[in-house]
Amino acid sequence: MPESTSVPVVEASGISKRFGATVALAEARIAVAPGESHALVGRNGAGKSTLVSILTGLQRPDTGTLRFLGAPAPAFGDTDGWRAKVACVYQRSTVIGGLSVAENLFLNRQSAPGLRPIRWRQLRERAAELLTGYGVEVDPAARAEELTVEQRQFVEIARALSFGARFIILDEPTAKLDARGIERLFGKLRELQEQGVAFLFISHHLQEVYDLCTSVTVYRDARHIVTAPVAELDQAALVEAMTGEGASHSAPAPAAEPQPAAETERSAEPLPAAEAERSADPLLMVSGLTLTGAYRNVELTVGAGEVVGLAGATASGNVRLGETLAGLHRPSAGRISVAGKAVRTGDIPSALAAGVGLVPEDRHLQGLVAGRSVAENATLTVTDQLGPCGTVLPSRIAAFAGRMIEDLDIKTPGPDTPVSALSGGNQQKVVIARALATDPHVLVAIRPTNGVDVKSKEFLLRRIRQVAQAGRAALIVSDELDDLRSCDRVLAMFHGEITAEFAPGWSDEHLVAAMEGMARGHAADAPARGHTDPVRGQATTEIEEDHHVSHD
Amino acid sequence: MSPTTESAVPPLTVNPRRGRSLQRYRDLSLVPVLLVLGVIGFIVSPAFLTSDNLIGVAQQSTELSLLVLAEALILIAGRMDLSLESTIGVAPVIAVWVVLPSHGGRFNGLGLFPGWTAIPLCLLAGALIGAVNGLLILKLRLNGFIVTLGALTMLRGLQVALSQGQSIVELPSSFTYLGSAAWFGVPAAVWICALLFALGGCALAWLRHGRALYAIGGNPEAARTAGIRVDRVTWVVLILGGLLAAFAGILYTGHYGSISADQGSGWIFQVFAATVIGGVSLNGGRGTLFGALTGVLTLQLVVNVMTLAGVPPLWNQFLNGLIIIVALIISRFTSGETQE
Amino acid sequence: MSPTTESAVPPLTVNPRRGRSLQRYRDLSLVPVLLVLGVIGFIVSPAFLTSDNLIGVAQQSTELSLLVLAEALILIAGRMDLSLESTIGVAPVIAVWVVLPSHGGRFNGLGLFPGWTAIPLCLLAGALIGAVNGLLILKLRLNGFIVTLGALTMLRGLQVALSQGQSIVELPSSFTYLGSAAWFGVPAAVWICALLFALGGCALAWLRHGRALYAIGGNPEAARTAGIRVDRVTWVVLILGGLLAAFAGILYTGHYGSISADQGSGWIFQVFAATVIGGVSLNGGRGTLFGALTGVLTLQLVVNVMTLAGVPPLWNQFLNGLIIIVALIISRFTSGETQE
Amino acid sequence: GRGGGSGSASGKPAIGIDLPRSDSDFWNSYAQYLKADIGSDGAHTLPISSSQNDVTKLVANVQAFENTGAKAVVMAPQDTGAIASTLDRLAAKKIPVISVDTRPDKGNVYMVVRADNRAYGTQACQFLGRQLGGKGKVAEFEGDLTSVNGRDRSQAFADCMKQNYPGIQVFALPTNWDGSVASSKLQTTLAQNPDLNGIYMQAGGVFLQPTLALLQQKGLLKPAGQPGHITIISNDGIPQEFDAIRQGQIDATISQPADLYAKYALYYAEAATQGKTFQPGPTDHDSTIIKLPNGLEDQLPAPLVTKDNVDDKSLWGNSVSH
Ligand SMILES: Nc1ncnc2c1ncn2[C@@H]1O[C@H](COP(=O)(O)OP(=O)(O)OP(=O)(O)O)[C@@H](O)[C@H]1O
Ligand SMILES: Nc1ncnc2c1ncn2[C@@H]1O[C@H](COP(=O)(O)OP(=O)(O)OP(=O)(O)O)[C@@H](O)[C@H]1O
Ligand SMILES: O[C@@H]1[C@@H](O)[C@H](O)OC[C@H]1O
Ligand SMILES: [Mg+2]
Ligand SMILES: [Mg+2]
Repeated sequence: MPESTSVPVVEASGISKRFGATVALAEARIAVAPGESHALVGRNGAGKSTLVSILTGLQRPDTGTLRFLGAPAPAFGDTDGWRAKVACVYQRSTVIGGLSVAENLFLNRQSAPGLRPIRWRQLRERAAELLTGYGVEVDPAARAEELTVEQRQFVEIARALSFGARFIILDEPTAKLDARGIERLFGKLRELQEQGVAFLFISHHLQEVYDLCTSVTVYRDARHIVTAPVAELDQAALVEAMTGEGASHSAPAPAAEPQPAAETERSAEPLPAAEAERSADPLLMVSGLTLTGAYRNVELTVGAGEVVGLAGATASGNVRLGETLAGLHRPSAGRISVAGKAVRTGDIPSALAAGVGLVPEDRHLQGLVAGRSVAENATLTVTDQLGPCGTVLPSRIAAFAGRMIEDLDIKTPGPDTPVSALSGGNQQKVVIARALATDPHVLVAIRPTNGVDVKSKEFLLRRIRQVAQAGRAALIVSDELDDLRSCDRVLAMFHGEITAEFAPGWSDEHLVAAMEGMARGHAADAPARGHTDPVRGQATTEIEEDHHVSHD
Repeated sequence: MSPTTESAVPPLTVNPRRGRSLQRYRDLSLVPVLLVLGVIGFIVSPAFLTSDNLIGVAQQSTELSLLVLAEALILIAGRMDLSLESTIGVAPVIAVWVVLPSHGGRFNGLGLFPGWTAIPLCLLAGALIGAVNGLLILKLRLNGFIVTLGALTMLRGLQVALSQGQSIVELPSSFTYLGSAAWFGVPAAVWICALLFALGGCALAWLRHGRALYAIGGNPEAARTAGIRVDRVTWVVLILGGLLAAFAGILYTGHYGSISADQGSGWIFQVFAATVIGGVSLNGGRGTLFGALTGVLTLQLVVNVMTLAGVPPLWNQFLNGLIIIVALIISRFTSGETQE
Repeated sequence: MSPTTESAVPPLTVNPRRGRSLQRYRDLSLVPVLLVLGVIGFIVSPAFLTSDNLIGVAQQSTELSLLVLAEALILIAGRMDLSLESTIGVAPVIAVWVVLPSHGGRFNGLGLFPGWTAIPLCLLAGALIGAVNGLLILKLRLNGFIVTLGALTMLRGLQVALSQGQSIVELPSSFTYLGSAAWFGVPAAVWICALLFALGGCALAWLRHGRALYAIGGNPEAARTAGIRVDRVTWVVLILGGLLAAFAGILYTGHYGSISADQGSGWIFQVFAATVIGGVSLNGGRGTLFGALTGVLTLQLVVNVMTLAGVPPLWNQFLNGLIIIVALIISRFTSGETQE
Repeated sequence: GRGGGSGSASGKPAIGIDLPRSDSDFWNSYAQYLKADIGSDGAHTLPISSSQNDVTKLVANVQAFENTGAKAVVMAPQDTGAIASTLDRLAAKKIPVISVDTRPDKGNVYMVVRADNRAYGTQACQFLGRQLGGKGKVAEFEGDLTSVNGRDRSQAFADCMKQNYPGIQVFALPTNWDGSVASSKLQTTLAQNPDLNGIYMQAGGVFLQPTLALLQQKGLLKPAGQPGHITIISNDGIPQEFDAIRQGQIDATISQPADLYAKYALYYAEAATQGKTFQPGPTDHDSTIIKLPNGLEDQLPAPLVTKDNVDDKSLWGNSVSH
């Protein structure tokens, strides 16, 4: 491409935006040079996504100027104008569940303009072609709602990248991808980089910033803090810019160090006692647990004081196993007991009563009632403890929620604020508050740090550790190495089976390999049978196997 | 309008509580409308502000308000029940049919139980209707709108078939008492409705199971993972809705002196209108009973003021519709909130 | 029978292919119901399968089907319009009032334009009604359900006021032609409706603007990010809805020979019933016109078969409601899909 | 402002009048006669209200009448049951009630001004029986089964047919007073019975045009006397029915006297405020007052109108203002 002027593809300055009480952006600025990969980082609620919606013409800034390649931005509402300048992968899903994958990919450009009819077959072929480029094997005619979260994310990504735009924004594109997915995405992005496409890249995984980007901008509290080449800003400095605290005050980010932060801190605590307790007193015992189509014959024990990781990529069954423990699914076979007592399976209230707390995978779908207040959401699991005879006293809600807000450092204008007005990270904290509210014996946390900034992530993992230290048990279901690193031991799942167990000190490569089904460590389960694919297998086969299992 | 134009810097401090406080007032958004109607009524006729007239309006609101109470609960829990408008008619007919002697009257029943059982039987019939709707919706996973629309037609048809289209006039006195009696100079029905609204309001505000409705209506999946038995609570709410509609039928019967074959017919529009202009969301999870009550009172006051003003009959319906829309606009701008 | 066993909710992600194939059939889910009705009709009366009878059913479906077409488009785009049932009456009255001579007839108009302008004026009136509804909903952000409910009352009132409650019998012949003529032995209205459904169906299936309705109804925010002008498209759909309802009014007038003051009154329930049992979602983004059409035909066939069977009048309505619910259950189980 | 009636200066006691609906030809004629009669009588009326076919609105309106000083009330409760307690209350307040068109099931009325609706059904049956010579097939558009008038007409028609003309097969079609429903059910009935001989429409105001339009489209609208003519008797006596009789499209109608309804409603209302009383027996206006358990009923004449007397100037349908 011929251009090589230094006119930035996008230049925004003096951008301010407020939502009622919240100042989302205050005199913020950013400039992305042609062909540059520019990272934008900042803590939850720093205003990154708001900037994105302004740069893509979805929202009008209160003040500020915006130029694309030196020319003024298109008029607000001139959607075609905006789309010619910039393509975007939004943080919030923009896939429309009821439409086919192909249609989602080519939405509003299914056909040539005017009344030209859509040629569906051609469209599906183009879609299939596009998706194979990302290693996504789905039928383009399938409805998007049938896709997994990760597949859907690739649809978003493929769509944004397929416009042929010279400038692309990606708002936390990796939050919903597993390691392999991220690798594939980065492959694509590097290809485009070589063609001179400029990126604005947002992520809470700082390592990705170093892997992909050439310069980085940090926002804090709605303001621009610094812009620098990544080479000039090491991770400690980056975190410092994000948090505004000296590096010495904060524990190093887990990703920066070979030894996880939580680990370091934990060693300062009276851990041995806890470990002794753990071995003596298994809090969670799972045996022979099978959920048809998800996982089979799972054996699992978590002791008091222990944090266990349940690793697994998409479709490994780890998430559904975690959900089953909390009563979301009724397993077809097997037993669960907590603190020695059998739990009625498939019944959430029973699981709650038995002392299982759950941080669900998707906070928007399962975790939060968006229209209700922070206080109400945080106390939703403990409404029976907030007053006599089935009553719920506002004073107690306020007190309880106040404690939670303080305990988890939730940034909110007040307990009465609707939870939908919080930034993603703070919403996640509300979900965790909800799970901790019952003071559970066993905390099942599914991807607990999803979309959460480094500082908060560290904080949340430490909070989970505290649960264990109080003599409880925690199970972290995740595929994020940062999450898993904070665990006492990690079980890896693949295709519905626990295939390996890792003691502390595991190496990233081994765990990732196990999650991908490449290695079977000292696996604690039955020897692999000659079946092809248990997860997608026929129901009849499953039942036979169930029988087999129960005779074991 | 493009963002290139450097617009004036906004004032740095907006009232930080603004967004929040408006939310609170949403349920009060009809209060200004009620005031405006009051002032118009006062100008239009000296009879408006007499206690006779106002008590009359209150009494005329009772049956509708109970249906609105029921619908508000159901909507808050994220469901709909259209069949309430038929339950208010068919439940009393069923009760009376079971109870009335099998010969001698203009309408002959089965004479199975003594007359005092009419009220409990009526309530039971209402609860049963709610329960069956609930089963179809929750167990068979049928679309609630259409199930209850079918039920609306079917139950009205059942009433016509049972009563052979006649009004039933000879009724057990226990059955007509509540709708016709007055306590301390005010109709018993008004006291009872006020009490039920107060109870309902308190339950929604301060009872676990009441608050659960908001969570269920707002996000059933999140409510479920928080340990709320979503289907069970929803079922109970649907049963309660049927029960309240049946009770409204009892009050109606006493109030108007008979069970007429088209008792409540066509009311469901009014029920939704009152509930929704009162701030209850059709999508669930939002609204209060107080708001719903102001919705009922608004609709009834409109009719009252128009009658007092002597609107020409041919323009009556037009004005009625117009005023509803204007009321909506007023409440939209006094609450400052969009209504979606 | 208690819903306690709610935990047996199916896992969140089922085999991805199963859902899909069933999804496809969702729009066909009433076809078995139609077949069952056909068989019953055949058993009940030899007259059922005559072309006279079937053409009759088709003709009786025309006006309702146009309202259903309009409502289906609006629902797919994620909105609602209740006022269609009044537009079908008021638009013809407005047109005829403008056109009819100002003295001499039983109903006197303004005599402003020649008779042939009645059809364009009627369509214009319908489009205008849709446009005003759209403005209130999209610009003032009022709740669409209540706006159009208010409009329903207001427009019916306007019709009564303009026509002074009379049926209007002396009509321009151009105005009654389409609703009463027959082409090739089949009523013109049937041809026209078939054509409009086909056009609409094609537009929804193969045109970008048609597909945009699904996107908007499915997730308006996402549609906006894809560059669809959500408000503009929605507005056009609402206008189109008014236009179709006005056109249904023209057919109605020709079909029944006069504009009666309660033309269409009470139809909106049927419109929703037909649309929703035909597989169009009340929440937007789902459904096809073919499905909606099967919904209309189902409702009309039920009435037809009941009339042929000579159901006793008193049980007529009951059976009607019952059959709707049974049809719903049949389609639920043949499509294997929950209906929420 | 407070429009409505005139002459509060006349010092006459106020009369409250409620109209049952404003979307029907019959009731609009009634309203027009009322307005004219009020003007010529110099009656003192409160603003006239309309209850839009909803008894709860009627009750609310009556309550407003009480509160604004009505000394008599004229109403036409289409729901004859749900007015009972209102009648009791009015009786307790000594406000006499004139009920037009319908006879309340319970509660005292000063006078019911009405024609005998059972007689309508019987007359229609006898007319059809005579015309068809006691055999054939007849479709009947029933009104709303929940309205007393519809029910009376249906029952009387059915009783009479069963008793006098067992050779006639009756297809009773419930329509809820809805013309389009009547049309589609007639179409179905015609497909099943192409040899239909007669139709009884319980309300010409709603059924006439849809029926004529359908028969026209089917080529079945043969003038009376021609082979294949379907004998039609209607009810109400609105001008359009008279036109149809003149053109031979339909054969007869029963003139439900909208003018007399208005005239005598007002007459009895004024009489009531003056404390007059009436006795059962024949009246000075070709009608009979009969005794009801809960009051009196003046059964106004409802003449059968056929080609022979359709131009009679005394029929209200011939004098209704344009
Ligand atoms: N539409 C909105 N209405 C109200 N508040 C909003 C809205 N959009 C954003 N905010 C608020 O503005 C602030 C900035 O939010 P933004 O989404 O830009 O943060 P972010 O940096 O993207 O955070 P995260 O890392 O969690 O995605 C937050 O406090 C958020 O609650
Ligand atoms: N119209 C709105 N009104 C109120 N709050 C809003 C609105 N739009 C967005 N928000 C809130 O502003 C915050 C920032 O939005 P953003 O798109 O970053 O979502 P997020 O919660 O960070 O997403 P994720 O959970 O996927 O990380 C979110 O909490 C969102 O709920
Ligand atoms: O004649 C009918 C009248 O008696 C009824 O009450 O309303 C409809 C009329 O057509
Ligand atoms: Mg963000
Ligand atoms: Mg986030």
